[in-house]
Amino acid sequence: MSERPAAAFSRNEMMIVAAARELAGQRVCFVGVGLPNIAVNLAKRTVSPDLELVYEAGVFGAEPARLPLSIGDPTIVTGAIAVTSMFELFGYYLQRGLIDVGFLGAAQIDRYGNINTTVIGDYVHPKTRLPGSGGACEIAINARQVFVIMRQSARSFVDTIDFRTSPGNLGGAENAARIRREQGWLGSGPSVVVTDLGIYHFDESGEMRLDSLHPGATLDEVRATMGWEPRVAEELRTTPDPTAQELHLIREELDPEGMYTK
Amino acid sequence: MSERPAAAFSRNEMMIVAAARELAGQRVCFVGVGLPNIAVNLAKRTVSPDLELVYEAGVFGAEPARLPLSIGDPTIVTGAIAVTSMFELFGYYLQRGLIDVGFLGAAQIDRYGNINTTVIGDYVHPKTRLPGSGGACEIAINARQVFVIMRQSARSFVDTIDFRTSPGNLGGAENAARIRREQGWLGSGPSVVVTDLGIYHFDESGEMRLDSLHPGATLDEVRATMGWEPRVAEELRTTPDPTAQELHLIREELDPEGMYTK
Amino acid sequence: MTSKVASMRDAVAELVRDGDTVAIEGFTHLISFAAGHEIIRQRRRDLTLARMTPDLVYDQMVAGGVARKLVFSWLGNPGVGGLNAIRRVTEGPDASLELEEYSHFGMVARYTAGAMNLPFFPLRSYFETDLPRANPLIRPIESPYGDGKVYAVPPLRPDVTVIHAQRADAAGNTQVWGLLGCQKEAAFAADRVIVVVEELVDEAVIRADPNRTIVPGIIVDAVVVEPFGAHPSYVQGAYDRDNRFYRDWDPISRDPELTTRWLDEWVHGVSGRAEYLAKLGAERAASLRPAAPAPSGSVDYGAYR
Amino acid sequence: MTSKVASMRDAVAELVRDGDTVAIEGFTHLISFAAGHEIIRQRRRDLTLARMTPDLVYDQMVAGGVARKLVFSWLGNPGVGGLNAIRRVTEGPDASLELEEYSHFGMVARYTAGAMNLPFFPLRSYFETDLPRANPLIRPIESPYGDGKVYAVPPLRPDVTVIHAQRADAAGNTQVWGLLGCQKEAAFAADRVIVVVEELVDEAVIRADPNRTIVPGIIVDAVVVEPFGAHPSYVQGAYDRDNRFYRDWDPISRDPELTTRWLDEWVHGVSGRAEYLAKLGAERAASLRPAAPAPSGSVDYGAYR
Repeated sequence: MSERPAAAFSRNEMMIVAAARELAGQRVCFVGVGLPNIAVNLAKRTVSPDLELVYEAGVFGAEPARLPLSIGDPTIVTGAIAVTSMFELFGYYLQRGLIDVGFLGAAQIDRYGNINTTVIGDYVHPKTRLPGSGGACEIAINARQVFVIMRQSARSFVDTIDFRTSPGNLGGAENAARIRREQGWLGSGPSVVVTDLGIYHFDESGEMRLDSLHPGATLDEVRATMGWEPRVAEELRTTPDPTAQELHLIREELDPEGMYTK
Repeated sequence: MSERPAAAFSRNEMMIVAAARELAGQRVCFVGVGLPNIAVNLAKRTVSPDLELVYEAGVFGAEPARLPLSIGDPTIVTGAIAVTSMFELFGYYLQRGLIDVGFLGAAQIDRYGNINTTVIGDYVHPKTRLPGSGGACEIAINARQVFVIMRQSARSFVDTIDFRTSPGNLGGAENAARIRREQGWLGSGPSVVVTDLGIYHFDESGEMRLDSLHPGATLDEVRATMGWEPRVAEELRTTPDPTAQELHLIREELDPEGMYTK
Repeated sequence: MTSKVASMRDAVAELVRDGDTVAIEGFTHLISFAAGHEIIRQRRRDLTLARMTPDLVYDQMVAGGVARKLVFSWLGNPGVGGLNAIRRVTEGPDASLELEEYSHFGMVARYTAGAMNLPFFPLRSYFETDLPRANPLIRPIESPYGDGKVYAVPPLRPDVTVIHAQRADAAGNTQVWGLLGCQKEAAFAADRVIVVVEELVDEAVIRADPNRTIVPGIIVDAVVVEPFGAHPSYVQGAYDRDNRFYRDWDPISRDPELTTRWLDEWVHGVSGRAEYLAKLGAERAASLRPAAPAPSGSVDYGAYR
Repeated sequence: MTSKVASMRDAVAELVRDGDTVAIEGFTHLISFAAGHEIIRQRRRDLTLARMTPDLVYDQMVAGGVARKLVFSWLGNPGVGGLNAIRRVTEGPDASLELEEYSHFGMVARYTAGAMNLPFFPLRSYFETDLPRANPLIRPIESPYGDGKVYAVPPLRPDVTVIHAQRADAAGNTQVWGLLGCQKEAAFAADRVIVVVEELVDEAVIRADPNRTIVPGIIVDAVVVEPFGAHPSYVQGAYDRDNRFYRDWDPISRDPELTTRWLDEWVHGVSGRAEYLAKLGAERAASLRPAAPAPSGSVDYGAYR
């Protein structure tokens, strides 16, 4: 066990721990690179030991011997249950509806959980050219639930995203549910957003609602880092501190160099 | 070497030898069960040693250690170049246009090489229920050339087939070429029909033309076993007798029990 | 990890229901006759039987009275002749078995659409044939790029898919070598999956060669350990096809009475596969073993720590 | 059997032409940097570069001036950040590199349509997103079964596909284990195929395990033997990803002058991969070897005579 006191933790560590805890009871998780990767691997070591890790590179049931540095790291292949072509991974696993939780990050997100990872500014002459969809667009449509993990800032939590790469609750829950039903999407869209300040779920109207504030974070900070007036749960909770075990796993096993958690 | 004199051969043996010789210079051949199987394996041992055998069961580059008894015999797998799913075999090999020659048999064939392997009589209440398409319909459309090998009879060489399972030259060459071009088919349709009586190719109009009579067969026999008046080449040839080597291979290696060649 | 290992009797009792669409897949290789016989033995009724090549297993099941309908692409006793029990109920004015007919690629494409949750799958077959008239579910579709049309087939989503494999672990992670047919697609397309294996192996055997896995346990409902369960079809590396059986079935199946007697003796008259094998005899089984091993060799995945 | 073994120089000189659509595929695994560098070295121009994840290899090729257009689904330096040379020619009013953009599944589906000679491939992505507006080649298509619409992508048919593999024989029969990405589909979709391998093996090695073959020699035009030819990406079982290289590329690629100097030194300044590796040093290469072997184990195909 780490000898540092449990209370001394960074906001990034809190974010990862909160995201990992949200995975309790989930079965099959599509892992993204970076923060989701650490959160999922932490969940597998704590709240969800039976979690099957799926990587879009074509791996099902990975048991990485080290924290994978990319979603195609050879450590996710050796000892996995199955390695498939990407055609099969995206077709037979994701589009087929076998993924319970897909993780997404975002450059911009709106109140309905619609996500932009394509461009900032105009599409043809962008101010910033971002990575694009990768598998995000299909995860948003086909994963049974979508978890978002990202740091909060006024630049990223915006009233209107510049480009919709991955659909969330579209213009609201009713509309989104109708479209998902009509189009035969298997996914039910975004279900949780975990940031460095708190945990959001989506209310009946399909809008993000702050349900839990991380220790030390304030509502003012939340408001200062969002492009809209956030809905707040009537009984706003405080996220429990990371446990000593959670911090130990992050610091000693999952991110010993502190690449993501400092 | 067999001690039987080369001249003593059956019509089935002549048919197989003639079909094998037509494969000279071909590269990739889709093998069917039965007669095509023996003909192709004979060609590989004589005129076309580089022939790559493809089996619809999912095998490319088979080197069967014995004559396969079905198109899914384990002997076609052991020692093959590649084994694939049938999705890939039909999609990436056949529909992609990588098959030079596909072999078809027929219950009924018409003068344009259109083939029926589905029913004799009415579709819903057939007199005889035949096997159906299997892969024949896609071979007819996608193989670069189609070879037909079958015994001739008035029941099978008919004026009008009861059901078109596999398209040949449709209603004639011009029409067939236009449709194949317009639809982007990669195959050019039937190119040769080898029977127990002779060898047919297709003329400019897309009709079967008798180009070679097997030794001992007569034009009268040909006419008596066809539902239409056959076109005959101006210079009708006689198929050269099977060589001693060809007969030896058939009798000692490929069909020692004479299942197909007696 | 929960074990999904079950007896064939329990697996069929729990997972195969009257009226289901059942696909026992395996193209000439790995055909689960053991499951087919158990379904007959438990007297399931009104099944829609889907399979590219119905083969002897469906001829026996049709004779056994379990089927209402057949979805297929090639109907025959490979290398021998026709399927006589099926012909009896599909020929002439009294034909009673419903047929839904495709080509091989059409059936593969149907399973693939099912496995991918697509509303259809496009292919270049069927043009200028009578098949779309015989089966109105084969439909033309225009390319959205203005370059002509192709045909579409609808997804096939079996209620139950049964596959036979060389090995699986207790969670249902399944590996196959040799012919793969369309088993992967048929399994992913299905609502419930039964895997029958020659050998139950430790999870570590599966994890040592993840590229060999065709079906993950996550979609598997039951793992049945039934060595020689594919007889008279074959299992690559384990046993050969029993051609004598295929030939013998022809005269038996031509005679309805002989057929019934055969079913009474070899299906209803035995409690399961073990008894069937004992009846078949060790000598017959031994005669089907390959002449010699043909090892694949090992590759190195490397330990990355 | 004719040998297709060629040097990288000859393979690129003969098979890659100005104006071609070139796909160097391999998802994080088996990326042929050796081929990318040779294309830069031979100063090909006006190429359309297709790849799911352009990665460092296309950042370097764009910096080397070979590209007119990029067809892709994710643009980044995985785990590190952006692709700076590509960003310089795609951001702001003077953006000069043409982009054609899909999602991962869209790119895979495009290669698959190419490999299957289909006019389109249907998928459930893109609904309610801005992607079909950004790329009008992503088009809606109605299901012919009256159950709604999906989106279609057009086939991608590269003039040349380059893949890196663990092993092939001289005829180009190629085997891969570990991540398979979309290499099979990209190869079958292409007009010409270059296979680069860690190891040239005897045909008997391939034939001992036919299920491991991803590409048959019949579609391969050249086999280039180039051990460590995928560095700084990795080859399962042979070497690890060189993460230091990926991190180092970030500051280099941010500065146009440093980028040019790097290309001069590491691409134009060496005659080929052997010299590149000598320059990199045996120690660096050795540090990337896996910690220990992880053997797959062998399976038995059985000899059937």
